[in-house]
Amino acid sequence: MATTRRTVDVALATTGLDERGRPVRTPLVTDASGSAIAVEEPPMLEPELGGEHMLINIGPQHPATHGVLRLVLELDGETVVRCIPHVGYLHCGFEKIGEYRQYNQIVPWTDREDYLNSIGNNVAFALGAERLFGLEITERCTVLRVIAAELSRIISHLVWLGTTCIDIGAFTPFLWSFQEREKVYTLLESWVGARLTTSATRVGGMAADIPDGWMDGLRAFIGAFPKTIDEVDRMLTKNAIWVGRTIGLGTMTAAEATNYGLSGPMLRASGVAYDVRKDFPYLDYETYDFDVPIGTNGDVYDRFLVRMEELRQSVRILQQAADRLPDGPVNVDDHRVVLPPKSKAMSDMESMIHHFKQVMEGPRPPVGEAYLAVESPKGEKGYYMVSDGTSKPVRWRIRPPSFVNLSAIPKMVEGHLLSDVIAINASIDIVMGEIDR
Amino acid sequence: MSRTYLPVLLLMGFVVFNAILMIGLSHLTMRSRPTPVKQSAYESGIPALGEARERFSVKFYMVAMLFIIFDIETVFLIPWGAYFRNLSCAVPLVNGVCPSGQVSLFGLAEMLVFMAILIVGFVYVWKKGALQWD
Amino acid sequence: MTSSSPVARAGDGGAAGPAPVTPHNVPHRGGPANPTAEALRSRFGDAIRRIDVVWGETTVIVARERLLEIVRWLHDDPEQQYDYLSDVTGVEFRDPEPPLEVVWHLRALSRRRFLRLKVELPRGTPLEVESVWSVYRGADWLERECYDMFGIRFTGHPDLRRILMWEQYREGFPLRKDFPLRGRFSRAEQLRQALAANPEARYSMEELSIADAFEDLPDDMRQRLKAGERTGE
Amino acid sequence: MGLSPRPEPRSAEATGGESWVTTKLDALVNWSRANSLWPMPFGTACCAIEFMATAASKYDLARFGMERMSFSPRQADVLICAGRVPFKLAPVIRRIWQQMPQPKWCISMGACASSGGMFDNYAVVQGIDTIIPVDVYVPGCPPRPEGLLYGILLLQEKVKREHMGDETIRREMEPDPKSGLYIPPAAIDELSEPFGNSVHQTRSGL
Repeated sequence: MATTRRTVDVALATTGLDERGRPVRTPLVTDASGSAIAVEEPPMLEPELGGEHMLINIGPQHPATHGVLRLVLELDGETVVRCIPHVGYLHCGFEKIGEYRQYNQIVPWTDREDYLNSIGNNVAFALGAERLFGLEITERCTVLRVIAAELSRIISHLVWLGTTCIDIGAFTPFLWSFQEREKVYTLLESWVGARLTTSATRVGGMAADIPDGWMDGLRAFIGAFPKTIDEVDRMLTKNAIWVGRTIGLGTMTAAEATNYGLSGPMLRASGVAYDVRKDFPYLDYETYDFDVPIGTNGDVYDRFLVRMEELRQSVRILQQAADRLPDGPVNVDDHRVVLPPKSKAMSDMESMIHHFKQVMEGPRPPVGEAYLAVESPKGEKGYYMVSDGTSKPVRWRIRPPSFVNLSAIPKMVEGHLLSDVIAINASIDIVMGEIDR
Repeated sequence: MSRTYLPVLLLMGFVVFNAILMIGLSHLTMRSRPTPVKQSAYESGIPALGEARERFSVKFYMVAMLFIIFDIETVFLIPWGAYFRNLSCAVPLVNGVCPSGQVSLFGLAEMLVFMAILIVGFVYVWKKGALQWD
Repeated sequence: MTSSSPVARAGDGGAAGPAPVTPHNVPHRGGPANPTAEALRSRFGDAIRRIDVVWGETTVIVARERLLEIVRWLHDDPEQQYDYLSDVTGVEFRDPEPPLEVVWHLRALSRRRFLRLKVELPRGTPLEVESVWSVYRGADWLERECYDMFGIRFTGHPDLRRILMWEQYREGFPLRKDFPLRGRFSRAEQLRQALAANPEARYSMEELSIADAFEDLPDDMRQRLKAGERTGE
Repeated sequence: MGLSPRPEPRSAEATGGESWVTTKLDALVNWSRANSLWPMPFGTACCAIEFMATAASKYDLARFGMERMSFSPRQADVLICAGRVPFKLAPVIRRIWQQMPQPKWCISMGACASSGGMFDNYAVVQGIDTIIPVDVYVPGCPPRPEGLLYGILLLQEKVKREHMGDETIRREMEPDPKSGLYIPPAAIDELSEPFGNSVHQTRSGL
């Protein structure tokens, strides 16, 4: 490679390669606290022949960054020499607010954090909180939560499918996937009242039971949805342009993926069979019969195949859950935690006192801490909550799968062309709300 | 003979007039309100570092030149194709058809020679590795 | 080329005994401990301060000095194989007397084991812990976020700077309990500081040195950097 | 309150002196502008997903001539801020607004963009009208697609009532050099005061 000025400069001023295998380059000299210290002008070198590298921002406001991610790329012509990601442009202090809210008041925060998987987050938070309270939920509530989690996985993968297709150039799958999403939205809206910010669960149960006739709507969706998956499959899986644009990009071997802490489709595409529903089951997932798709090469094409297969497996789980939905109460009848029904609260004195205590102070968990991981569409998601006995958690930590998945982007992107950066970034399926919390 | 060119000239005239009209009108009615930020480069909302007018590596220029060469080669095919019937007939056509037995290979041979020259250039470029991107 | 439908696996996974089941009626304290806890105690002895099992999850509180050694042993030991770092985070309690804690969530994927390591940082001491980046590459951003939110410095981290707030953020560390919910400065001051930063404050030192190496730095920015000033005021 | 970007456009009769030509020209220009607003979707958070649903095929945005999303401010007419804006993003949105050519409008979609919404903490700008002038506020969290479409219709009404000759509408606003803000700091503080039950929800632990 022609010795560009920078490599010459690097050879002079630095001590070789750092552990990341990059030329250790002395910055403009920073002191301990990070502010720059004045340094004298390096001697002028003769102009070299190689092309100059260019620093460009694929910045906060960009159609392909799926939110407000900013990637600073150092480009040699079209090849990415180095990628420096900047996150934090959507940091809204979720974890700080969590320490000022009661447990049932935190549920609306879990929708807005990973807004593609909002009802899935509600389920994850409710499970974590019930582990903290030491509660066992009713059978009907368990199956309803499995239905909610799988519906949420489907709509999250559909947004990923739509936006990835737009990034790589196919616009029609975006309209197909959003058409299917609207059907799921109508289901969620009739159940919970909101399309996107569902806030569907409470500690110890659900906000509302499903209206009658909802199961027919769900069965209709389960019947019609695989046709759309097959349509997209026919259009993309063996499409020469799609395969040409995605094969061999951003490859992560199994060892690297595990070491980088990737999770979900990113990890399974590299061949590591880790699915929280199978390895650390919750909501009786072990009683459902479904498969976990595993890729082999860990590139963008494998992630596409894994997510498409996961859509089909989710439909399979929904089918089994719809068949086995038992009757019975949705909420635990433990007055310490769940509001008594309005009729009882108005009639007998004790329920009124419980109702008053619940509303004024909110349920109080025993002192302790709990972390329950859930298989969210992006990966291993969980809420680590520490409680000191008061009605507000001491610490409400969100384990962000996209944040850890995205931290591997410099390794995946360097060496590829600029247009591949967009395809790799789309394959990670990032949601900035969850990354920046 | 000149009359057959009239429609093309009319079309070209209309196109030029239309372009001048659009650019001129918008130039006249435009009120430009320049501010320092509006003048600076837009790079996804972040002040840009360094400017884009830099020296790029030579391989971009090479690919562009090769494209132009082989593109113009195809451009020459079009008139040849249109006139091919006349070319490959020893005697002038009889109401558009070449009398039997008079078909000559002149038209084809002429283009093959032209193509051969370019194929030699193409093989040279291929072997030199100019088509290799990185 | 992968086959069109990737290999589907019915969930048997590695060896590690029968397929796991959803835990029901988990006891608050004193449930079955993770076998790794005993292995750690036998191996490291006094470095393991305390082992308790809360809601079925084993928590091991280790000494701060030997943390990296323990983590490296957990990762490399063929018997343990904790090859997956799920999370690194800090916890600060409301009343000032309990120490600040740094928590690591580790998983052994092949053995399906979950372990929580904790280090306690008493209030008086400097908030310093060894970085596990050399063992788990995934800890890079997690530790930067923990530093950004709590001010806990991770020694040995290649590039410890703020990740969520902007680098010249001066209000302090947001998740500390003494940091008010709405921030220390008034809204107008927060807005002014956010808007006032110079262009070079938006770039890390690495990018600035790249641009400087290619003579891409505008002159006014170069003078400001030479004078050692990167922010707006 | 907040940034009142423009004085209420003067109604046609008040102008009196407008000749037949200018009002008809105004009507023509405003009609063409209103029906071909190119949105710049500044989508940050959950409202961006609802904005995509509005742009998709069920609640078609193309019916209002707005399906041409321009992601560069140079060809944009409407800045639709869909989602919450943290302080780290404030300079970005202001720079994009300043780089948009006149005539330009701004729709603040969702409660978080209009007033900071439920994010009453150290990290979020309490309403983008403290940074850039906003024309239409769309309430909702996230606003339903119909809500956003209604907001767009309101903006089209506003565009149709403008006068080309009225210079005050199109003046670029200069932030005052000392504080670098558009409106005085006291107004920003007063605007961003917590209101409603957000006042006493800041006691941690009880």
